[in-house]
Amino acid sequence: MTPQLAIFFVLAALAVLGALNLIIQRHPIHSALSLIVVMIALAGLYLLMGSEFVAAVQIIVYGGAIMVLFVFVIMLLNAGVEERTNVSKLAGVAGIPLAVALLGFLAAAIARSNESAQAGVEAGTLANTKEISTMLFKDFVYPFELTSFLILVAILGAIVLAQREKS
Amino acid sequence: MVPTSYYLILSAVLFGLGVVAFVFKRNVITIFMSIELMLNAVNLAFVAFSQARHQSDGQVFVLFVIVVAAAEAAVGLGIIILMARNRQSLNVERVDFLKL
Amino acid sequence: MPILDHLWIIPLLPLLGSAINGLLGGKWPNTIVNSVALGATGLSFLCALEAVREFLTLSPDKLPFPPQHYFDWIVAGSFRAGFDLQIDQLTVVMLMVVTGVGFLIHIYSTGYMAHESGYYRFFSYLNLFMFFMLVLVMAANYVLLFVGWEGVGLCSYLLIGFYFLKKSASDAGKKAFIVNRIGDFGFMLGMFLLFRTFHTLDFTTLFAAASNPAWGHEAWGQFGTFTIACLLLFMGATGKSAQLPLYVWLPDAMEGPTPVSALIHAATMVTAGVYVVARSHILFVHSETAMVVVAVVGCATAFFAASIGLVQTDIKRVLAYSTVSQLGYMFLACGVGAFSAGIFHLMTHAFFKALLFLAAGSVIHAMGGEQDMRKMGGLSTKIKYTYRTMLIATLAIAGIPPLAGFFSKDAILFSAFQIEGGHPLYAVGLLTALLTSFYMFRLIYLTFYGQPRYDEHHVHVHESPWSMLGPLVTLAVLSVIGGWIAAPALWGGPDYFASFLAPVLTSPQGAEAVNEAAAHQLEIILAIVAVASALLGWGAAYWLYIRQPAKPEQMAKSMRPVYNTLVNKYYVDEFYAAVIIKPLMWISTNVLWKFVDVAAIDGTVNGIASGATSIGDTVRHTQSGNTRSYAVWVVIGALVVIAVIFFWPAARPVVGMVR
Amino acid sequence: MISFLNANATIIIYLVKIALLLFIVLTVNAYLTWFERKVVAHMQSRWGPHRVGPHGLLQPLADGAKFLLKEDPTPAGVDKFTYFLAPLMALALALTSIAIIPFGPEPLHILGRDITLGIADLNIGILALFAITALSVYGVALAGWSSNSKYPLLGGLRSSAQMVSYELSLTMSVVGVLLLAGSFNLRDIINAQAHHPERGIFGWNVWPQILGFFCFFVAAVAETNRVPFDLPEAESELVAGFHTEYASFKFAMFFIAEYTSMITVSCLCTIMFFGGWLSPFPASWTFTHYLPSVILLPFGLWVIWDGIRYETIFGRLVLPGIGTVLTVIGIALAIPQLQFVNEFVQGPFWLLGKIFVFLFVYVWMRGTLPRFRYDQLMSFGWKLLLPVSIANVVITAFAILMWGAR
Repeated sequence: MTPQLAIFFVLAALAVLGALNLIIQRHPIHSALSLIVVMIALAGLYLLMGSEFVAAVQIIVYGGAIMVLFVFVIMLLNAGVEERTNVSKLAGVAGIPLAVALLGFLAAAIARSNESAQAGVEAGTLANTKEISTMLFKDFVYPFELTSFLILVAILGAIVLAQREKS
Repeated sequence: MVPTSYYLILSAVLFGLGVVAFVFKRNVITIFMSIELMLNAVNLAFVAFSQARHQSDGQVFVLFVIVVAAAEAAVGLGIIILMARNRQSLNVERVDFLKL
Repeated sequence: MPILDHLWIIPLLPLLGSAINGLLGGKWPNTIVNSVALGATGLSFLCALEAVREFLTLSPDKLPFPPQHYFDWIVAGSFRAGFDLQIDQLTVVMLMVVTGVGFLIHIYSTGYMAHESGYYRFFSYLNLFMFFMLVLVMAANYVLLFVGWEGVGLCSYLLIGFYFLKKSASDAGKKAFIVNRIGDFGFMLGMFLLFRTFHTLDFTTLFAAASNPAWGHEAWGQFGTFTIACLLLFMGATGKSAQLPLYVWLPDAMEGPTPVSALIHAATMVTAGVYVVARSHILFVHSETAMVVVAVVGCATAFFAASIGLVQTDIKRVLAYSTVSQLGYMFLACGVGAFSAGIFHLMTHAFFKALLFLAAGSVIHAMGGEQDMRKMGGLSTKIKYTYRTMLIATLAIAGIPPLAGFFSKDAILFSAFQIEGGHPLYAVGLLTALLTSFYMFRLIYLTFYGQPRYDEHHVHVHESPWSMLGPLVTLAVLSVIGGWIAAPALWGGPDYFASFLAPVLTSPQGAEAVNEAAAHQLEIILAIVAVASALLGWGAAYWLYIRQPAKPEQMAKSMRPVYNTLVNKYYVDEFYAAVIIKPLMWISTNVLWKFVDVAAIDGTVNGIASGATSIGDTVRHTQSGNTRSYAVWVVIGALVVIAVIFFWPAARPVVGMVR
Repeated sequence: MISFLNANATIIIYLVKIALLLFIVLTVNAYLTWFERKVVAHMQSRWGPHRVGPHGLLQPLADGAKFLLKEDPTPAGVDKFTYFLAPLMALALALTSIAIIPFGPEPLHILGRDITLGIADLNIGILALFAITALSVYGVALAGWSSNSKYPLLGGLRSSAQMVSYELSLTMSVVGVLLLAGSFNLRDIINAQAHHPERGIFGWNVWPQILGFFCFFVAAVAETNRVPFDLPEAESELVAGFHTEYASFKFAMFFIAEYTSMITVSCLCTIMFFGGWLSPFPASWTFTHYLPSVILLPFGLWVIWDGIRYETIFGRLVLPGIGTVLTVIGIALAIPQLQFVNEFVQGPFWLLGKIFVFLFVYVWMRGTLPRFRYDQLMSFGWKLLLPVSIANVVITAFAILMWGAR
């Protein structure tokens, strides 16, 4: 039981509990909070794996921007507790089995996966920020530009969608 | 010293929970969050693999995923605001224009 | 700047004029429009003159002047068609005729069309025609020539249908276009065959290859490459130059404005066929059959059209048929190998036939649009200039020495007489000459002599403005002196025209056989005979239409069947209508339209549409509109994909998870 | 016992450091309020607090006691969990962010152990800081939402919108500095500014990054919801903004969080643009090392002199004591035998001095500037600040491409 393993289990438990809480909670704000917990836990895991940059970005973007946006929207719309309607029979019937099946498949796939997965991840083996950035701006420069374009489009789309049409 | 498979299993579990939330929640915003949850699970797998294989590109992809998630959140929340405005409800089961 | 290096200017100018007028001219006053049009044509005429001067003063070592390559138009595999213009003796003649006569007719049109609507449209078309005609005559390969060929066809269509509100006019336009298509089809096939044989369509290389003695001479009835190619080309020529059996469009083309008839349907475009035959004479001389066919068709057409012309009463139609018959003469010349004679007749004919049409136009103008000769008469005193010029033209076409027509026609008959087995051709040609002079003088007498047969109170006959008379006079002069260049040949001197064209055209084979003196004597005799026949025709016309004006009626009655046949143009149109048009109509209505289009195509399309509708109707029930159900479906899809990856490794590349 | 200590020395040292830092920060917070009130008061030509203790020096303690002892009502219909979570989050995050700030160049040698000044020395330091700031939005937003009342809700909405908007410019404006330093680590950033010791003050980032500095400072002020960007707690419009419904200690938490973040921002400004602990003078001017004593000595003497003339007995007892302490320190630093102490003090001295200046600027703005209107705030943030900061990035990158980093 090395300290890393201990930290891992703590964070993993945190993440799973957060995810569960996301489902259990009926008020969107609480779901959002639990999701934030999950994200922070994941960030911790990234740190544990030694990829600190991704961890920071995870918190800054996910925690600081996206989830804030969610919370903001929830506050803006003053979203209440979700009501328990049951229109979709299909979801009610097939939901759980499907999810279980999915989990089973994934677990099986991982269990069956080759030795590379069994090998340990020692923290900070690589992925210092410099390496990531060189890769991002050399090998993946076109995707990068595309994402910037995507962001632009998304901004415009959000504005167009959310603005009240002046009449 | 944490085996990669642990990370992968964790990410699988998170993904599954995301799917469950995706199917079972009725509030649009929450459903949207569950999508984000799934994305996060995938990110975890990415980082785990990239660390296990000593290749940075996994983390680069995580960055891409995050960017796309941000864009998606912007547009999606815009849509949600619109929907709330037009239907006075965030319950997806009340938003069924497509129903015949 | 030597214009020879910039030949493209010559065709480009009319194109510019056409573009300017066509695009902008709509709002402009007539003066601007016709100044643009005249400027364009006049300038290109001057350029052509300059080019010709430079060409003639070219030092012999530079000859033949190489084709000018401007840009590659089509390049596909070994096929290469460039925008190449060339100039040689033959081109020079055509160039002079086209630009010169064209310019004169432009001037004439300014007066003639002055009161018409669509003035700018008319001149735009006319300039466009000039452009295409110039491309046609200057082209250095068959493809470009064909561009010009089609272009002039288009312009002729546009101009015949100029009064497109008149049904007859638009019909005539369509007729011309369609009939020409038939010929062009042959022409294109000919081109393809030539390309397959010689792997090029550039004149220089192609003719160089063709004149290679390795290609044997194809005797009568032997259908080798040359024969087929030549016949196909000739098919195109018959279409464009209104020869049997495709001549039917030309008389109807008279629906267009008179200047158009003069320029396109008398002087230039219809002679394109002759030009092509002359241009590719190297191919023709290889094939006995082709030559004979050309000669016979030409001869037959000449007689046939002349005979129809005898009884026509519409002044322009008479001229139209005379045009057809004269073209027949040209082909006859080509057929007997006297290409230079053919081109010579082409030139002179351009002069006097243009003159005739313009004069006829002037007459119509004077009569206020009346075209029926039976409603004219006694105009000689009222419109003197028109009368005199037209008389000159008539004398010229009738072949009265020393006018242009005499020399050219005489040369043709002479060369026809000389080749072995040419006597029947000669005889028919002679007869045609007689008929020609007869119907031309008939036209003169009906129009200008006798008592006025029109209502003097309504029709105020007036002489045309100088803008119209000027060209008449000019052309009259040309029709007088146009032939003198060949005059020395008659009394033993060298034939300047033939020797001028010699570098391009080989002289007729038959000529070398007979010795000079005999040939000369024979020529004199033949000339006298020809003149005699012409005079005979004249006399007949005089006797019938001046002495006994009643006589023609009686003759018509006495020979009713013949007369009817002639009046109805041998029922050719009716024949075509019955044999070709009706079945075509039937097929297109009952098969193509009712069955293929309505039943098959529409059926398929509508069937697909309705099928889609029904499928949608059935499938749309899965669209419950409930997002959560959709979510479940998404999950199921994901599961399926994972399952495939999991249980079926072979499919991994397909689903993109390449390990 | 000793063995145990030796065994987990690192952990113990960390715990001690944390406790110490917490104590210092909280105290500074407390006295920051005093300082602020004093300064603002003098700007408005008032006396400010001067009843509790000499010059009101004990005012903060009194306030603290008040915060602790006051009744803490929980309004009806609040979302309990979130309502309690919000202030905790705010405070926790604010305090955490301090942990990343390094306070001095070389470590302290005690019992043969190197003790670095500053708790966590991450090599993504600045990023971590931003991560924490990013999260600190929740404190405000959740407080506003959870207290189930309209003013807080509006305040929360405003602040979350404002923080998200200004966080962009905040991050972008720093990029220039990062490009110059080539590292996220705060120590590296400072050392990069010490690249040319002889230049002294002119080696600092503030000169090449003047644009970036202004963007950063404005954005940071907005992040900390201070005047002129204090819309979330605009007294005049929304009673007290997001913490209207909070009383006593929960309110104190927000309060402390705010002041702590002020300190953090000041630290950041100092470190990234003003050379951190670097002396403004060229390294060769060693005589400037006596500056601390030169400042402390007269100040202490002045305090003594002022103390003995003070009205209250208490003041006459306390103030001279403080004065003497300061004077003694000043003298001690000047003694050649304690040279190494002086040397060690240099870094923290300059760092704290600069931080103090920035804190003063904060208070100064509070005393002078009017509040932005909401639309002005947004258009300013999006239409001016963000473009300028991005332009700054572009310019810097271009310059570095042209003439190299240094």
